[in-house]
Amino acid sequence: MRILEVFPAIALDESELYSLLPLILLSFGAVACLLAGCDKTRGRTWAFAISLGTLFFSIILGAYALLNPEIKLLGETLVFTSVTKTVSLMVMSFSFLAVILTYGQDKKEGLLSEIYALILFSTAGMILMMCTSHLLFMFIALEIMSLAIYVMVAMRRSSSFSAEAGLKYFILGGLASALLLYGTSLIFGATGSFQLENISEFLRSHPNPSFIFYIGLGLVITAMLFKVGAVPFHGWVPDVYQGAATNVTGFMGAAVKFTAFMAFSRIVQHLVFVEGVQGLKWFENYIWLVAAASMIYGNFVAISQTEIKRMLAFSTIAHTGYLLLGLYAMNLGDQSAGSVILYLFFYALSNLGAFAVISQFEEKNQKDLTLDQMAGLGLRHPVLGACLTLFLLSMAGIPLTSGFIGKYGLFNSVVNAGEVPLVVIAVLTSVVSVYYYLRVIVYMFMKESTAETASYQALRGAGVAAFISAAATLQFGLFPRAIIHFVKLISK
Amino acid sequence: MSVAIVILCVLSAMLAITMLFARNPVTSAMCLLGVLIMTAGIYGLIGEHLVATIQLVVYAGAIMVLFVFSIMLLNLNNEDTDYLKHPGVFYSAILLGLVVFGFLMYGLNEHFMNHRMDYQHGQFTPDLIRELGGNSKVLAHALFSKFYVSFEVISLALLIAVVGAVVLAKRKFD
Amino acid sequence: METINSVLPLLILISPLIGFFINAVILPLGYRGFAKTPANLAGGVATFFIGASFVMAIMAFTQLSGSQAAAPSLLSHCFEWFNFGGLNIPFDLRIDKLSGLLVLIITGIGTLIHLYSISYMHDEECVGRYFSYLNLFCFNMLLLVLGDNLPLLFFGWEGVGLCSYLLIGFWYTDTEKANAGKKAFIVNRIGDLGFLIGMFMLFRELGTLTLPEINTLLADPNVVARIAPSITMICLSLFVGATGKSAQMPLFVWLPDAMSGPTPVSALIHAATMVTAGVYMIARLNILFELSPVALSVIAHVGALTAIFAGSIAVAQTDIKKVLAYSTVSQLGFMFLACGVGAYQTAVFHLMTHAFFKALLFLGSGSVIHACSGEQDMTKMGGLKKYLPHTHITMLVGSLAISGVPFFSGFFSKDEILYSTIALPGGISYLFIVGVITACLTAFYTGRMMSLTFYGNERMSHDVKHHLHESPGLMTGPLYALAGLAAFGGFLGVPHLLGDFLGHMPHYLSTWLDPVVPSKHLPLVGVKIPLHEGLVMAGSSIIAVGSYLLGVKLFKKVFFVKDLFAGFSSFHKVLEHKYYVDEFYDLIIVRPLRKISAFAGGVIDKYVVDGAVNGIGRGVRKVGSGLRMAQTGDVQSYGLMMLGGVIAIMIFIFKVLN
Amino acid sequence: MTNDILLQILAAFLFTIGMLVVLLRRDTIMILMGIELLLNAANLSLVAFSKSAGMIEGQIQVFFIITIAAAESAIGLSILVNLYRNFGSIKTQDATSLKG
Amino acid sequence: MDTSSLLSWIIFTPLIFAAIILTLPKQLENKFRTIALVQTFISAGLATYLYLNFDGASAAPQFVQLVSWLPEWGINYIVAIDGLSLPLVMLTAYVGPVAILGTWPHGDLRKEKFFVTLLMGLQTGMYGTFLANDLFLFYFFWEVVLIPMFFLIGIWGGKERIYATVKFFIYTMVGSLLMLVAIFWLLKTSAADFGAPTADFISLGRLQFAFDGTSFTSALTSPQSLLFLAFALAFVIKVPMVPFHTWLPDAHVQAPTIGSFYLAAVLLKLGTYGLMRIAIPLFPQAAYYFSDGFIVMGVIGIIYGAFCALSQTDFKKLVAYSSVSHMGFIVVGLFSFQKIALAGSLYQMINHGISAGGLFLIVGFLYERLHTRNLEEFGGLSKVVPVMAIAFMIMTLSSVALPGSNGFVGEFPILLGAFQVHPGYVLFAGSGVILGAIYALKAYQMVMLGPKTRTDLDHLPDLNTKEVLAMGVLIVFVFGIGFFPKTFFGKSDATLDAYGSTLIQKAGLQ
Repeated sequence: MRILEVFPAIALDESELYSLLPLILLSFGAVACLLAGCDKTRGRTWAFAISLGTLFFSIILGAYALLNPEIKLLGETLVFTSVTKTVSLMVMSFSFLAVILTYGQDKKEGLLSEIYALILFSTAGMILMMCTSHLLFMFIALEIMSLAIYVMVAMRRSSSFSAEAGLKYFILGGLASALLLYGTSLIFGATGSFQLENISEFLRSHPNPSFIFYIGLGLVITAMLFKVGAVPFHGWVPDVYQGAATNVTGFMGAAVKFTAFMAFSRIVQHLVFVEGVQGLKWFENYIWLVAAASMIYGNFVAISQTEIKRMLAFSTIAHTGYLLLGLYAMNLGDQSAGSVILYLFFYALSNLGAFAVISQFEEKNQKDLTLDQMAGLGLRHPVLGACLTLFLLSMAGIPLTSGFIGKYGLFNSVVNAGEVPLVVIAVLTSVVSVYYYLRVIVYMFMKESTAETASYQALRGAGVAAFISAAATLQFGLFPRAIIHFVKLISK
Repeated sequence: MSVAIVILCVLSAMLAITMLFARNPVTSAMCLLGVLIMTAGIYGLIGEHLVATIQLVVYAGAIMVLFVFSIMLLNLNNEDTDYLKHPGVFYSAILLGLVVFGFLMYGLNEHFMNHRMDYQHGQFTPDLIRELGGNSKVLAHALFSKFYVSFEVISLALLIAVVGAVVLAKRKFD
Repeated sequence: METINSVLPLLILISPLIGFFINAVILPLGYRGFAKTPANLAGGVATFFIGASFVMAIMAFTQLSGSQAAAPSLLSHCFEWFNFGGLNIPFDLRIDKLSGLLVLIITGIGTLIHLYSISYMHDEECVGRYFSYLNLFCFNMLLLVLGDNLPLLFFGWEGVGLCSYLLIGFWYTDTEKANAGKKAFIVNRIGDLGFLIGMFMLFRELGTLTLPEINTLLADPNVVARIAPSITMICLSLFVGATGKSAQMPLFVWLPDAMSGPTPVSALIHAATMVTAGVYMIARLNILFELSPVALSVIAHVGALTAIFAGSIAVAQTDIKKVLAYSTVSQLGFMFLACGVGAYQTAVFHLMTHAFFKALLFLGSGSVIHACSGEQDMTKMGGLKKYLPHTHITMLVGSLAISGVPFFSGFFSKDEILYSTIALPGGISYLFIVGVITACLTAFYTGRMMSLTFYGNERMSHDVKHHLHESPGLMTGPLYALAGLAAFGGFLGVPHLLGDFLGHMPHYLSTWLDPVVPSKHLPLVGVKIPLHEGLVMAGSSIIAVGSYLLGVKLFKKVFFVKDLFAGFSSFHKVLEHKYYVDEFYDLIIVRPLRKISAFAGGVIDKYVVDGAVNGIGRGVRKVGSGLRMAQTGDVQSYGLMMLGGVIAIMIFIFKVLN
Repeated sequence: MTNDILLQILAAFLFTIGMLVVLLRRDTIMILMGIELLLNAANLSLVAFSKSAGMIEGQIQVFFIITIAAAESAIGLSILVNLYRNFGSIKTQDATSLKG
Repeated sequence: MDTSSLLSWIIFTPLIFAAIILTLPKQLENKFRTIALVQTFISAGLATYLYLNFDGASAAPQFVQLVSWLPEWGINYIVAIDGLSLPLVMLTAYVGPVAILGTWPHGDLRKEKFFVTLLMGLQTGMYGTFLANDLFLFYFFWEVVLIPMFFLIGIWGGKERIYATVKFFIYTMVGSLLMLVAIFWLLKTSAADFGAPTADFISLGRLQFAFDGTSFTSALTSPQSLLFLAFALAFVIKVPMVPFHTWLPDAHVQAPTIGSFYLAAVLLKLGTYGLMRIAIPLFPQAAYYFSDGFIVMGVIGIIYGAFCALSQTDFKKLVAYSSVSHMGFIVVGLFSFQKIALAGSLYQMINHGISAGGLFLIVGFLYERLHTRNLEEFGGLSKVVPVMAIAFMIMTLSSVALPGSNGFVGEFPILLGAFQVHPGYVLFAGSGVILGAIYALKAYQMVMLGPKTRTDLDHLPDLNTKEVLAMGVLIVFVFGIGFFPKTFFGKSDATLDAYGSTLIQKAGLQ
């Protein structure tokens, strides 16, 4: 038997090329940024321009790729369905905003021009991670994404907080990826495949697989839960959010969370929500528990925070809880997938915007913005104050904002799935969340500004980013029909 | 099963334990190196020569050097005994580790008792590999045909590593 | 009974309202402020409009008397007030023979009192306000009388309460007076609640609140049989309303305090018209009340009790207006006694005569007070006869009338009441005794009042004496007019016994009222057993004259009964303090109310209800800061947390197998 | 008792030890080594499984994993250097300024 | 004029003006109130036009406008008006100018632009809530109303404003989020019944929910009850019904005058309107099953609120508690399932809006002039400010429900109707009438009557023209409604009649 029969040479056809093109573009753009960064004086500006352009064009390409039919590369290592293409588009748009947000922030925080390259790299990693259904390839993509993020987090080199955050994130992340890896290998050992589809096929044919499959699945789920920052794997979230430069935090809060959750939902859909496998019921219960715990823990601890980035970090844990709720509903109801994507998208938008606003009031190397420093900010800078208010209300799920639409859709699908008690928990905890979101607004608008009130650092980029995401938040809050329709379409 | 493998397994296990409890980072680094080399040996013994080589080259060659180098750089050869400061934490962690290990053992046992024949076995029986021209050739072909995307993507990881290392460790700020 | 659609009732009702508007809105706007309106102008306007409605009332009266029908009535349908969901209440005004009579009384006496007020209030400030209130009162009172359904009646009922509140508190800068007004309003409110409940029950049983419909329905025995069980409750709750408005036990406490208002107000509101509203209401609904003997006997007893109770208090008062106030209460008690024994006509009769002589007395006392420059204490008067001749004459007539001296108006009505207490089937004998005692008490304290005021030696201080003067004609004129009424008003209701002597003079009033307030029993009088009636008549007149003279004679020198009989002093003290009723109410109602409200507002709401809410919030925050401790900042503690999660999931997995 | 089960046991054991190292040792560099050990354990089990199943996916992926491990250790060590610059120590208990 | 989009015009006119205001420069800020006044007048004009074109003979929703909004979720922008919402919309429209005139700033302006913008947003929210005929839309506006009020209290409020406003917001959120869950449930059911989810009231009205009244637990756990309670909770918090009322005194006391005016005049009505529009008709059996409990709570509220009011020395708190007491009547009326009482409740909503609003304006006037709300510090004012005294007296009378004032028109039918079915409760509710008189007169006397307690009162300015106008409008309504309720509410009769009969029939009373 000739070896070339076993391993025939691979040729990409046009449509496959098109769907890979954004990735390629991103990688080249990243390299270009690295090169442009060598310019001592205007390196940052160059890198900024290049990365912005790259993202812009890759978004266009990605949108164009939507027209192509579904494509499975290399035996389903990479799957370009309408869903994966859409979510990669969303992620790229987040990166786009993040790049804008970084511009100006980088000089202030002494971030090197490489950060733009890293953003592009991590974006590429994210896209891969969401597009693959191959566990080990997912691990590789995850690593690419995470390595870039580790660097970005630790990048404020003159700030000890940044270094500490980087260390924490790295250690725990390494542990998590190791868990993922070992879990993968156990799953492989139990089912003989890395492909999610094949594994679920296998499970359908073998309703009670071997015990190590469950262990492996447990480890994998643990790793993913860590990445999305759910209780009890949330330890890194507040510290890292606080220690990283605010633009990086915004990027993480939006893109990383989005990606990790997408990948997680893919895994869960294929490995947990399988008909007829008795043992998996326990994993659903586990997700139920984690969801409840995240909602309660996140909201309750956020209440006792006095620093806003940290507070948002805890609130993000709570939002993870809500998302897990939607995820849990996926196997019960059908339209949950769409609503989860919507919620993630809206939440990420407002999150990014919030950090964009915050970044404009921070001194260099500042750990965080305390509430006292926010006293009277809204009255001093009405527009930014209004934007932040909008974002906070959106996270709290008050109408007029996209967050309300997202929350509505999510809870609605969960109730349709018949999971009322969990929704009641979610609702009650979100009352708690309303309290601490309001507290920020109260400080901004209802307290007189004092001596220690933060001063406004003119950051054009951050302002633009905040404005864009505010506009989007309002737009999707009032006229969400188009996007809802679109998501419904693709999630079919 | 060959005696050599058993010996290697036992040795690497002991080395690992030593690594866990060694006071001095350098010692632990050496133990880790030993473990890695033992693993390479095991790979070799079960006939995965290419993997064994890579293991030796990359791990033992590159990574461990990096470690030792940075230990020296930051002269970290002072003793680290802080982990014994809180015996409660220590023993509970050990206990938890044992629990995990127990679970794994249970699982593996259960797997190899009942389930090892569950799935369709691959085509690459040793004689097929031999027919195709040996382990290395097969893997090389596979790497560049079926898995080329992964191969390409890995380059991103390395690039990031380079950039990151530079960015973070560069002494002079601009 | 047939109905003539006419605009007269509406005009009668509206005209004082117009006056009110002119005085309350237009003139102040014109003169930039209440205080600046000239007194005579305000008074003139007010008097003109009430006078106008008096004229129209006479027209209506003649129209009624002119018609051949058995029970003619003028109806003006203004508009639909309430009309939805089966509740239909038109804004209808009806003048029938009963309401016609009362309209006459109200507008007539009202006009006189307006006239009187012009000069009495001349020196006050904000006279415009005063007259506007007065007109508003007339409007409400007329509405009460004219209203063709209970809600309208209630409208007027509450309206007069409001006006009495406003007028009692006219001198509001004095907290005492303001409080008196508040007390009046609130006590009335208690009664009104009873009235409301009565209305609700009536509606529940009959499905209508329009008086003619109620009467027609009640004429149907089936209906009566159906609603029989609840009739007593209905009547009693309506009667609660009456006790509130007409100052009967136990709600009479507001009336004496109400005397702190201007004297003409006391004359108009608290003697002649408003306080008799309860009597009017019962007379109106006599058919309903007839159906419940229990309620009737309750009414009779309450009336009798109030009569003697208030009368005894009046004996010990020194404030001239207080004396009159308590006598009013006791006279009202008489009226209710009459109602209770079923002699509604008699009650109305006494209502009328009482309106005459009590208004007269009040106005007279007003003139006296006016003369004594605001002094109300009789112990500081005396011997005013020669200073105030006109006032003396007229008040003498009034006092004789109230005491029931023969051939004065009071004689006829009171006599009829006393007689009906024994001669009627519904009559209960011992109530007669009570009535008699009250009668002689009345005569006694009236005599006392007269002697303390007009006779005996002069006790007023020097400068008061210096200012003494007879009131101007604008005040004495009404006095004389009322005196005339008080003297001869009684001849409208001559009992047959006397009527026979006086050339077969009929009982005008009873014939007039018969169609509206059927007299079931009066034919007994003088026809079957003249002897009884004669005895009663003679006895009562003797008692009246005797005790009146006694009162006059005894108190030439002394002020109090206790000065004559030492043993009497302890009880006299009780009388002076009005049986400590106010103190009693303060103890059992007012104080607990304050305590409860303080407890509710200060303790329960703040600490229990709100405390729970804030407690939840605080609890959440506590839990939060507790959980916060988990975030130690040490990487490996986070790692251990993760390990814990892993173990947890593995335990879950372990469940998979078993 | 065959090769692959033995190797699986060894892998599991190394994995446990690696986890313990990561969780117990307060020295950051030790923790990095622990992570390496973990990855190595994963590799081992992967190869063993794939071998015993007569496949080559496992081995192929191991290449990538090893590369990733190299990259990761590079990043980790540079972060460590950075930490050392900022704190003058690489003990985890010293870097706990972010908490609560 | 094409009336198909009239309602949308009514809803969004304030918003348009808000946009205009936002674009204007800060230099013009002393003109902003005038602009707001113009806006309120325009809204009032539109409302009048609506009223004139409203067909009182039909019980069906009119001026229906349907714009497809989120068809995927079965959610549409449906606005329509019928006899239930007409009076409330008119109320909102007509108190607009009153609010602006009555609270015209005396001193310097604080963040005027923001303030006026919020006022307009508030109006939009209120119109929307009353006009929405789609559950989602209703909830949307219901929540939107919170935000401006939150800022109004929080920025321009008194000393404890932050505590008060956060409490107000959170308290309302608790209720409305549970309502949200119930809404999801409704949508699910509608999707199950009609094939596609719909949220418009008419089709929701056709839904049937299982209800088992055999035992209390079975009744409590049957879906209809759960849904009903979820909705009812949200609404009674807004009403507010004892014991969920404690946010109200705080909010009222801390809010600026216009805030408490709108709070009393319109916002509280959102709760009762919700009960009347959603909670009771959609779940009639459950509502009827629990009606006794609600009536008892309402009666307790009447008496308890009155007692609390009686013990207050803070004028504004007193009025706030009186609101609690008066809203109790509405609850009693609504849950007595009796046509007359239902009508009375609707009237009482309007009347309480007018009287309580007027009282709060009075408080505001006094506070503007004397900078205190403590009753003991007033006294003997009516000589100094007679016009205010008259206005105050009239408002007091209206709030003690004297016949001829609008208060009577509200309370009399409620009590009369409720008495037909629950005589016992009404006896207690009636005692609220007495207590009402006590505290109202107490307040009036402490402010206006008695001797002057302070020397600085002598040249206290009386109401100026604007304030007189504001009070004048209210007074016109007080007596107009008091004497001619038919004229004002006649157009609601058909709707009320149909509403009542369907309700009674659905609740299984006949």
